[in-house]
Formats: sequence, C-alpha cells, structure tokens
Amino acid sequence: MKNVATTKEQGSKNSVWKNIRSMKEFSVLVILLVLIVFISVLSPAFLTVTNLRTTAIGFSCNAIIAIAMTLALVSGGFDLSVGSVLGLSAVCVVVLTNNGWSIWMACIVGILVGIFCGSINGLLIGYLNLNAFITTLGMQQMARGIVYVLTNGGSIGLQDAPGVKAFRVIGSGSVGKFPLLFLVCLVLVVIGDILVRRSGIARNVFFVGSNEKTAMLSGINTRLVKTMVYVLTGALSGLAGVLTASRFGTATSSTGSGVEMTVISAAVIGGVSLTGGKGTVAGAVLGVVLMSVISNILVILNVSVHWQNFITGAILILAIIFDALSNRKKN
Amino acid sequence: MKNVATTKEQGSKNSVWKNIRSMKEFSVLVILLVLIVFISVLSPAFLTVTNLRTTAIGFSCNAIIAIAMTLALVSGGFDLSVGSVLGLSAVCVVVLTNNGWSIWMACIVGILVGIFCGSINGLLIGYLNLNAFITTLGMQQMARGIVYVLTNGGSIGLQDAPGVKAFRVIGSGSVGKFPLLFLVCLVLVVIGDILVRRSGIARNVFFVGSNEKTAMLSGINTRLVKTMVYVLTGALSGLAGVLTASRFGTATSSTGSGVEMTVISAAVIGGVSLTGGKGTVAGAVLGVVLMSVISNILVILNVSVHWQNFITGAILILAIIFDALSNRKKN
Amino acid sequence: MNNEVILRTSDIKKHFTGTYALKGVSVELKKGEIHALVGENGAGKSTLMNIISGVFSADSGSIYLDGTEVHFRNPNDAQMAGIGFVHQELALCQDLTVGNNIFIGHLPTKKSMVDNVVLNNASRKILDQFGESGKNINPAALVSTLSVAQQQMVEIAKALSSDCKVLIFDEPTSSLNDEEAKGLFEIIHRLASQGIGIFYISHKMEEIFDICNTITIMRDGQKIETIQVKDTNPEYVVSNMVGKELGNLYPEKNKSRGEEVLRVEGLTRKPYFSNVSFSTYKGEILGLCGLVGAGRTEIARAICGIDKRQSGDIYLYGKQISINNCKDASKAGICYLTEDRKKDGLFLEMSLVENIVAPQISAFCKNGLLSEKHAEDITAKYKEMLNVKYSSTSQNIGSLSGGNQQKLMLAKLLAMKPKVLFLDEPTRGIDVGAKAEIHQLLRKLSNEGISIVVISSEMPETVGVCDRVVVINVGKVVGEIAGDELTQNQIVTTISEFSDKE
Amino acid sequence: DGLQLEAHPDQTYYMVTFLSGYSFWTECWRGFQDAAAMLGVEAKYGGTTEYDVNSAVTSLEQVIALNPTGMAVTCMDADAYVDPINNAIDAGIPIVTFDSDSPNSKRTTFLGTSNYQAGVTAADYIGEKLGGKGRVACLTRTGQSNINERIEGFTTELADKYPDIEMVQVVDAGNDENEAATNLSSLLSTDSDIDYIFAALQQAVLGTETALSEAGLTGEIKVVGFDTDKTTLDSIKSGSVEATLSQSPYAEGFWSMIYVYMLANQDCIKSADDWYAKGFPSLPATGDSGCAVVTADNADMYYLAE
Ligand SMILES: Nc1ncnc2c1ncn2[C@@H]1O[C@H](COP(=O)(O)OP(=O)(O)OP(=O)(O)O)[C@@H](O)[C@H]1O
Ligand SMILES: Nc1ncnc2c1ncn2[C@@H]1O[C@H](COP(=O)(O)OP(=O)(O)OP(=O)(O)O)[C@@H](O)[C@H]1O
Ligand SMILES: [Mg+2]
Ligand SMILES: [Mg+2]
Repeated sequence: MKNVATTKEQGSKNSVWKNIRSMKEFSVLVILLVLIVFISVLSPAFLTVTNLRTTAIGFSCNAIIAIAMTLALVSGGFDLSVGSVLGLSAVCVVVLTNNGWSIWMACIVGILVGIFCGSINGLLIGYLNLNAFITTLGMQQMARGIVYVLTNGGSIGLQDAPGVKAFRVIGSGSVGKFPLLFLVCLVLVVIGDILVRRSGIARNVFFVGSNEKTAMLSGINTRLVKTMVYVLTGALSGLAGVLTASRFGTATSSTGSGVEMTVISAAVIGGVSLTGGKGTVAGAVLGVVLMSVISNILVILNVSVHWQNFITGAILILAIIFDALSNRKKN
Repeated sequence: MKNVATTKEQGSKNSVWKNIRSMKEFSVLVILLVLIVFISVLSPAFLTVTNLRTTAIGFSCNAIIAIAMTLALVSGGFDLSVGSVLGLSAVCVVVLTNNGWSIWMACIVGILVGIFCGSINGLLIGYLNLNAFITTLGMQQMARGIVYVLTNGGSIGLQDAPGVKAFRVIGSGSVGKFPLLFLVCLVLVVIGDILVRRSGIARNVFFVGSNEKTAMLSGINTRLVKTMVYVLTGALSGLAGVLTASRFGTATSSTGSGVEMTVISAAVIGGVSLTGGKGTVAGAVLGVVLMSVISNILVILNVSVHWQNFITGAILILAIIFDALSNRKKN
Repeated sequence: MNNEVILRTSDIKKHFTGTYALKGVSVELKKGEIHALVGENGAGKSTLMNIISGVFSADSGSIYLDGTEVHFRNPNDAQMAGIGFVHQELALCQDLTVGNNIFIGHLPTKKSMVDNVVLNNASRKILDQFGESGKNINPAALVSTLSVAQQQMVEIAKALSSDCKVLIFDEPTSSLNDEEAKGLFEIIHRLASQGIGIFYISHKMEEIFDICNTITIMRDGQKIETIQVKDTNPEYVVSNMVGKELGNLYPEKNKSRGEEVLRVEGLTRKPYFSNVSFSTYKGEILGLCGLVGAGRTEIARAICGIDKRQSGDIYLYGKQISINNCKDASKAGICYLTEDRKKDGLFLEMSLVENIVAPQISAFCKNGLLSEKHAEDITAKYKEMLNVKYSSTSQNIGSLSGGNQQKLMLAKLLAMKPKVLFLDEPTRGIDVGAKAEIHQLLRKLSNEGISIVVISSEMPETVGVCDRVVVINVGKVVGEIAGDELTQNQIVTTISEFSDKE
Repeated sequence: DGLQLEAHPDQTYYMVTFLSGYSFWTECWRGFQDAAAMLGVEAKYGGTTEYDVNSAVTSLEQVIALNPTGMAVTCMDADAYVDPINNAIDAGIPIVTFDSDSPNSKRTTFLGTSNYQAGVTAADYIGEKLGGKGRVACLTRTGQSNINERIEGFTTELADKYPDIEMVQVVDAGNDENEAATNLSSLLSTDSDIDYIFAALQQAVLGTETALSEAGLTGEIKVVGFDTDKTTLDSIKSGSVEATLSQSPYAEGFWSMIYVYMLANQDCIKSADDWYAKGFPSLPATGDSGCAVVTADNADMYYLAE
C-alpha cells in the first residue's frame, strides 16, 4: 500500500505517461507510429490528403465490424460470418432496389438481414451452447451461398432510382476533406469504445468472457448476453454491407470475403484476447488501421506482389513479438 | 459403489453398446452413416469402387494433417499455416528436383521445410508465449508468399528425372483396389490415433491443454510440449505436401489453400475441443471424411454450384446441433 | 434472535450419476440465526446449499422462504428472492477489477454507464470491514493480481454487496488467516443482529463454536441431527459427523531427527523475500509460519522452481543442486502442493486417474504407451490410503466434493515418491476426521524418511503437526522455534518482537 | 519527317490488377514492361493478392494517390471501378483498362477480350470438334465473376448453336487442385460418358488432368483448358490436354502501355490540336486482343520467351 501511495504522489506528468504505457493499446500504437514515421520519411506519398483519404475509406467498414468483433472476442467467442453477412446485406440492398423497393427501405432490410443472421448465430451459440467457430463458419457458408444464388456468381449493379443518388453520397461523399464514410465510422467507433469501456451492458460481456460460470451464478443472463453479442456483429456487418453498396453502387459475389480474418487478426493485434474477457474497441480499431497502413506501405513502396504476402505475414509476427516483449518488460 | 457393481454385472452386449454411445465420435459417426445410407439410396454411383477410391484419395492429405491438428487443438492452440506449408513443401520438392537434386533428397527437404516452419511456430508459441492464431496466420502468409515467389504465381511441373516415376507411384499407385495414398494415410491415422489415445507423450499435450499452469507445476515441460505440437503439424503438412507433389506431379501457387479451415472445422465436428484438453484423432478424421462425403454428395446429386456453399454450411450447423442434442440426452 | 423461520427445506433429494448426494434433507433457518452445517467431505453440504440458491434443482422436496414455497429456476431467481451465496470454490472473473467482481450482476450505473467512483467507493466500504488486510485491497486492482486470501475476501464481499435475507457461507475461511477471519466473524455477527439468517459451512470446530447458534450435522447425504451450540461440545459433534469416536487430532511428535535433507541458503526473490536460509531433516516435519503475505508461499514456490529466484543455493543431502524449473525440482524429488487447487492444482475436466499420473506419466508407460491397469491400481491404492470418496475413476475430478479434490491433489504428489514435500495449506477444506488421518499420514511419511514442510494458516495445525517451525515475517526469517517451546503464543511473540524492532 | 519518340525516364506507368500473383498477370506484365522499355519510361506493377472489391479498389486508389503518369487497370468489378477511374482521369491521370473492362467509366480504351467471348470461343471449338453432338462438363470457381462470365458464354453458346450437345454438369473447382480433382472425380464416378471437359480457369486444369488419369480416362475425355501457363502447354504437348484458350496476355500488356503512353504524351498524335481535351477520336475505344485456341500444333509458340 505504501508503494501505491508513493506512486500517486509523483508528478502527474509522469503518471499520465505511465497510464498511456500501461494501456493495452500501447504497443500497437507504437508500432503504428513507427511505421508511419518510417513510410513518411521514405516517401512523400504517404502523408498526402488523397492517400490518407483512400486508406481511411478502405478501412472504415472493417473498423465498424471490429467494434462488434471486439465484443464477440471478449465474450469468449468469435464470428467468422461477418464478411459473408456484409456481402449478403449489400446484395439485398441492390437486388431489392432494382426490384422497385425504395432504396431506404432496402437499406433497412439490409441491416435486418444482418440482424437475422446474427440472431441465428446468437441463439445457437447462446441457448444451444454450440461451438462459435463451427456455427459462424456454417453461417459464413450459408450467407455466402445465398449471395451466390442471388448474384448468380457474378455482380449486380445498382440501377438508378429515386434516392439512389442521395444514397450513394453516404459511401462516396465528403465533408470538407473528410470522407463521409470515414466520419460515420469514426462516430461509431468513438461511441462503441465508450460504451464497451463503460456501459453496464457491455461490462456483462466481460464477465461472461472472463468466467462464464461465475457470471451465471451471479445472476447474469449469460445466454442472452452471448446472443446479443452476435446480434450486434450481425447488425454492424449488415450496416457495413449497406455502406459498401453505397460506396460501390454494386454488389458482387465476393463482396466482403476475407473480412473476418482481417478483423479478427487486427483485433488480436490490438490486444483483444482470443480467450475472452479482455479488450477494447480502440485497440481493435488501431489493429485494423495498422493492417491497412501495412498494405498501404506495400503499395507505396511498390513491393512485388509476389512478396506482399510474405511481408504482411512477417510484420504480423513481428508485431506480436514486439507486443509480447514490451509486455514482459512491464511486468 | 454398489451401483457401479450392478452395472458391471449387466450383459456385456449392453455395455459395448453403451461404450460406443459414450464415445465422443459417436454423433459424427451417426451423421456419416445416415448420409451414406441416404446417398446410396438416392444414387447407385456412391457405393462404386471408383467413387470410393477417388473420395478416399481426396481426403487422404487432409486426414494426415488432421492427426497433427488434433494435437494442436488439444494443446489449446491451432495451426492456420498447414495449408500454406503443404503448398511450400510441394513447391520445394518440384523446384529442387527440377534443379537437379535427387527426388528423394527433395522429398526429405520438403518434410524438413515443414518441420522448419512448424518449429518457428512452435518456438514462438511455446517459448515466447505468442498467440497461436496470429503466429500461425503470419506463418500462413509467409509460406504462401514464398510459394508465390517460387512459382511466380503459376505452376511448376515436375520434370522427368531418375526416380521421378517411382516417386509418382506413391501418389498415384494402387495396391489391389486400394490407392497407395489412402493406405499411407490409413496407417498414419491408425498409429496416430493409438499414440494420441495411449502414449505418455501425447497425454502431456492433453494436460497442457486442460490446465497449462497445473501441467507446469506437475513438472511437465509445457513449452517443449507446445513447441513439439507445432513441429508435428509442420512435419505432417510437409509430408502431405510431398504426397501432393507425388500425386499431381506439379506444384501450383494455390496448392493447399483452404486446407486449414477444412481440417480445423472437421476436427471440431469430430469432437475435438477448440478450448483444448479434449479430442481424438479418430474423431477428427471422421470429421474430415464427413466433410468430403458431403462434397461428394453435392456433386453426385448435381447440386448447382451456387447452392453448394449454402448446403455445406447448413449441414455443418445441423451436425453440431445434432451433436449437442445427443450429448444433452446422455447427461 | 427471534424464532421466526425464514427458510425451510423439506425432504430434499438429489442424485448425480452414480451417487446420491442428498437422501432427503430437511433443515430450518431462523431469522438472525447463525446455523452451522457440518459433515465429512462429500456429505452433501454444498449440494444442499446449491439447491437452496438455485444452482442445482432438487430431484424432489421443497423449499419454503418466509413460509411460501419457492421454485428457483436459476441463481438469479434465488438472488432476487434475497439469498446470497459465498461459494466454496473461488470463482472470480480474473480479468476484471475487484470492484467489478464485488458488484457483478448489479453494477451501480449512471445513465446506464458504470459509475466507477460509486463502484470503487462502495467496494472500499465493504472491504474495509475486513480490517487491515481488507484495506490493503485496491478496488481498482485486477483480481488476477491478488493473493488467494485476498480473492477469498473479494468473494465474500461479493455476497455482502447485495441485500439478502439469507446468506450462505461455504467454507469462507479456508484461505483466511485468524485476523481476517475475525473481521469476517464481526461482519457475520452484525448481519445476524440485523435479522439475516446465515448458513455457515466449515470444517473448523473452534470457529463454529465461536460464532454459531445452531449446528446441523450431516452424514452421507442425510441429516443426523440439529442441536443448539449451547447444548453440545465439539467432541460430540465430531463423533456424530464421522460416525465413530475420533482419537487424537494430532499424532505423536518426533523426539529425534535424522540427517539433513534439504538446505537453502540466502534465497532471495525481491520484493517477496530476501536472504532466507533453513534446513529440513529426515523424520522431521518443519513448519513455515507467519502472517498472511509473509511470503511463505513465495519461498516454497521459488525452491520448487516455479518462480525464478534472484539468488540463493539449494542443497539436497549436502550436495548443491540446480533448480531452474519445476521439472528440475520434481526430478530431484522436491514437490509442491499448491494452495490454489483450482487454478494450478488439478486438471478439473480430466479423470481422477489422469490427474494422478500427470506428473510422472513415463513411470506409468510401457513401451511409451500408458498402462491403464497400473494407473488404476495406483489410484485405487491412494483412494484407500486417503479415504477418498468418488463413484468412478473415470469421473471428472471437478465433480468431486472440495475436500476430496484436496485429498487427490495430495495423492498425486505422493505417487511421485518425493524426498521433500512442500505442503501449502494441505488440509484446506478437509473435514476433521480426514484431517486427523492426513496428519497421521504426514507423520508416517516423515517416519519413512520424507522430509515435510508444512505451510498452514491454521496456527493450531502448525503447532500440532510440526516438530519445528521457521518464523517468517515480511520476507525474512525472524526466528526458529522447536520442541516444547513450540506454542501459539511463542510464535505470535516472535513475530511481534520482530515487528517492534523494525 | 517521321515521329521521334523521346525517352521519359521520369514518367512512371502502373499496371494494376486484382488477384495479383497469378501467372496470367505475369505475362501481361512482361508485355507492359517490354513496351515501357521500348518507350524509355518506367513501369511498375501494383495490386492486391486478395479477391475482394474493397481491397482491390483501395489499393487501386492508393496507386492513384501516388500520382503516376498513367495507368493500365484491370477491373475486378465494372461498376465498382467507375468512380475511382473517373476520379483519376479527372485528376489528370490517363487510364486504359485491359482484360476486364469498366465500360461506364471515362476510360479511353479497353484492350482485351471479354471473358464471355472466351467462353463462346471454347464452346465453338468443342462444338465443331464434336460435330454438334455430344456431352460436356465444365469446371468453374464459385464466386469469381470473371470465371462465371466464361461459363455463361460457354453454356449460352452451346445452347444456342449446338442444341444437341448436352451440358452435363458445372463442377466447382474449389480452392486448389486437390479439391478440383476430388469434385471432378465425384462427377466421373456418376457419369463418365463425357466427351469434353472445359476447365474454365488455369487452376482447374491440373486437377482435371489428375482426376482423368486417376479414373483411367485420359484421352477418352478431352480437356480444354484456360490460359497458357507453362504446365498447361506441356500437357498439351504431352496430349493430356487437347487445347487451351489464350487471351493474349502479352499483347494486352504491351498495347496497354502503348495506349496509355499516347494518352500521357498527347502531342505524339497529331490528329487535331489538343485532340484529347476536345474529344477528337484518335484512339480506338476498344481493342480486341482476340481469343486464340492453342493446340498441339501451335503450342510451342506460346511458351514465354526466357
Ligand atoms: N456436479 C456433480 N457431479 C457429480 N457428482 C457430484 C457433483 N457435485 C457433487 N457431487 C457428489 O455429491 C456428493 C456431495 O458433494 P458436496 O459437494 O455436496 O459435498 P460437501 O459436503 O460440500 O463436501 P466438502 O466438505 O468436501 O465440500 C459427493 O459425493 C460429490 O462427489
Ligand atoms: N500474483 C501476485 N501478484 C502480486 N502480488 C502477489 C501475488 N501473489 C502474492 N502476492 C503478494 O506477495 C506477498 C507474499 O504472498 P504469499 O502468498 O507468499 O504469502 P503467504 O505467506 O503464503 O501467505 P498466505 O497465508 O496467504 O498463503 C503478499 O504481499 C501478497 O499480497
Ligand atoms: Mg463442499
Ligand atoms: Mg500462501
């Protein structure tokens, strides 16, 4: 106790720095900053408005999904279906609009489709206690299957209709120099981060992920909590699908494929625990940003496409080695 | 205690049946048998020698990898790099042979490459305590990257050289009606199953997966155990790569991609726990067989390719629902 | 205390596969009563409480709360009805802070955001009731950084954080030292005086006779009788609970000792302890004693290679040995019985046999394959020796009663045929009868040449079992007491003398 | 006097693809590089190895942000590429599309053959070989739209022009040759009375050959593949594959470079003053690189020069 008191008495400057250092997001932030400095020195192309804009647009949908994925991971599960559900939602928006639905109704349906897929995942995982890996993998295949059926394996463009122009502004418009899509993502991430850090409901997810039995014995409705987590991943994937449709004005059979792996690994890099109970939205989103800055750097440095996978993989591993070493020092 | 005595006195027939029913593999076996009966009734094409032969050849490499994946999952981790390592090993065999190495030396190098990749995974996960998901994902990307570099994105055929004919017999020859590849797989699976069930060394993997701290306090070298698990997945992936090269006589940039997901989900369907501590090789391999029978059925029934994903996903989910319900009844 | 009954169970029955845990139990709890439940390990005490609090559902029988029959479908229902439960096994959410754990299920919120200030202040208030050791717990600290004793206090604080009519304590003091326990007793008395009915499960007779009004004795899933404390004495209770007269609780001490077995010199691991030196001898049981947080656990763990030490030499039979990890230690024959069986003592989801063979799997292997017969034989042998109660060797160890788990953990170590045994809280959660048996066993092992080091928070046990104790305070050896001088008083004096000098 | 080309070492041209890393692009890239060397400018290759519109468009836009002199782009999705291409052109970066087009964008020229047309060519080849009567199957990769278009062209042409040819089944080629071989084997064990198999992507050719050889049907069932990967050409020469389709990747790359160079250095073309700004037609809007059928007769010529 004495030690604690002494530390508190030390200058507040010091303690702010300590606070930052002790943050789970610290090491990914360091890596990110180092990479940014590195690439800015090597090439003036990185710190240009266009480059930052496109990079930001590129990671926005992933970041939105990362908010919900954080909770899924914190609850001790994960959701492999986010990419396909995103695709399915985008396809629904396009197909319905082309069939004469109002574009805004179609958007709502897109999000509802996400919620529907998420609910099935959630009920199976929460109430039937099924394995999250297989359940969401199954949902991934099913959602992707419906996308194939609807698109016939190809792609469908959004036909012009009243409201379509306005709708497309969401995905491709700007406010000043800021892409609208990025602003939407930013708002959601900030709200998500605060809610996950502070809200009572989100705290229950932490309890469930940390020790499900205890949470149950303490009167938390663990099944409902688990179900709601997947409803949320579904809902945000649905939203991301709507935004994707708005950005590209088309839905393809592959829209969203691979998103789940990008988001999960980004979240883990950002300090979210795969075994549950630990993590922040900020960390997961920083992970998403880190991954997209890495691919940006590969493009800017014109690294041979054949080497890109190798380098991405190596950086992934280096990132967690650094994280492990910096944590070890802290303890 | 009296109760126990009474049960033992009951007819042995009954107890054999009980034993089978209590097996972890029971429900996947039931599903498999139901599917086989179903398809045999619908189409005479299923129970033909050619169909069984080709299906068996098709799952052999996956089954070999499933042996090691079982241990990786039991240890509480998993290995996402198996598919790329398989590909890398196949490419190495072909490239080295084309560059004048003896085909058999090339095979040994292929397996060594697998062991090398596995050792890196193992050391990082076992000794640096890195997250298995990210580490093996990183290795997946790195190995695939090297495959791209070596194949230039295309494929490389095995040129004729002394021994190549003999080598190709392994992957394409038969003993009686049995494909050699399948026999190799069968022998490995049987040995693997017995060793994982009964050997002392494998038991340590179960201890580590069940409670790593307790295992450490019990004097088990948990780091070594974890490392060796990944060395084994690497080695068997390497072997699978050699067998693939032998079967196709060519290595392509996509050889082995997607294998990790197939094998992991097969293992989980076969009762291997994703949180560690539980599982059998027989279960995992039955899972692999189940998955390949499903795709076989889809082709035999001429299901539209656009519906195949949907149906596979639905069957995955139904399989674990059935598993959950049958386990619930047992308890 | 008035005579109003708050909770009544009637003919509760419960069976698990292979065993009947409860064969029809009826008990009554009155307002303001502190009602002890005693019985051997596996008698069904926890099961009964789990049924009352909605964790399990009974096969038959009924529960009446305030005179009306209740059906709890889950723990939440019971909590809503005002039943609080401090579980026997520590079960906290390790990744969250103390405050969050205390208020789990009913976090204070402001506009649906968790109010950390209120949370921490309220937690502070509850923890402060435990006296000095409670004050040392920071509500904002992660539970994973707490010691076992501190976690137990948090576990209790959890139950105190909500208003209840009935509070159940299932062995709440198994990890607490006397001072902390005293804090708890004050709390319990205060709660009782507010009219709350309390069920209190413990294997420590002194405690029960100190604080309880009523005792219900259980054996083999049945209630033997309920009596008032003022009408009975510990001997009577113990003999009724065991079903036979119990002899001496502690065995004869050894007058002479043999050669030196283990010697540690200058062992240091800052900030936990520094420059610790002592020896153990054949045929002697050594005690390490001190207040909570004295660093005894840490010393034992460092010797057994679990934690890295900064300096210090270890000699076995006069020869220096190098111990860098658990494997080195267990190879040399130095074994450690952990104080936290759930976290690092057992493989809860594995069978009894597997738990027993874990530390020395190769000894049970023939040609690299596990010989199941051999393993089962050994398990059966220790079942006999330690009188473990279970229904089948393939049962998950997690489904055994707490005391039986503790016995099996000991069996696991004994199967390793150790030379030196460090036993950290060896009889935690073990019933009186079995405790006496274990004490006898320790003496027998010691006579057979195993040198034994006991770390126990129960002063009477330390004094009763050990031939000699090394007194530790704030990570330093401050004295050694042996022979007739070994009394509780002398230990306390040694500790306080040292503290005064500081 | 004739036109004199000056070297512009400061000019950088990008070729950008999706699913980069496949051998088809390697051949395009050869052509692109050769033309760049001839013109004395620098050539770079960019793109992503993933098959996802978002990653593809993001990496395309990131290349655009580098402000290259000109770009040759192959479009993963026609509609999704409209905005990025238009934005680049508005920012003064000339773009030609190759192999896969985005016709609604402001791109000046498209060089290539539609995948649909390639499917039609395959159908015509097989249809003629079979004399309009027989049974065929094909392999696709679900979810990859360029391959889906080939299958569409193939099946439509067969149905229209060769009504007596039965389309037995479309089989998924999966992720790698093992899955392709397994799935095709499943078909062969139900129905091996097939005359031709059209493996509509390079990655399925190997699996097809192996499945046939394992079923002992090599030569009995003929194979038409796609792309001129070295191993496919080898197989044509050894007889296990009868023919393959070439979309002339080298030509696509080469002429893309030439076209985009012309757009970036507009005064090379003297058709009209300021022709580009005024919209005077000086470059063809499309250039058909053709789709050739490669057989044992002409396979030698398709090997990439070392
Ligand atoms: N979940 C379970 N599955 C199977 N058997 C169980 C389970 N829980 C308890 N039992 C059995 O029920 C009996 C009573 O156990 P219980 O935990 O109530 O004992 P207890 O009186 O609390 O003992 P202790 O003093 O050791 O804690 C024991 O034989 C135990 O093995
Ligand atoms: N995991 C941990 N993290 C931080 N501090 C710890 C941890 N475990 C123990 N401590 C602290 O280290 C000191 C020594 O604890 P230790 O458990 O060795 O005490 P002990 O003498 O064994 O007491 P007990 O009677 O509780 O077993 C105490 O101050 C304790 O709070
Ligand atoms: Mg109990
Ligand atoms: Mg201790």
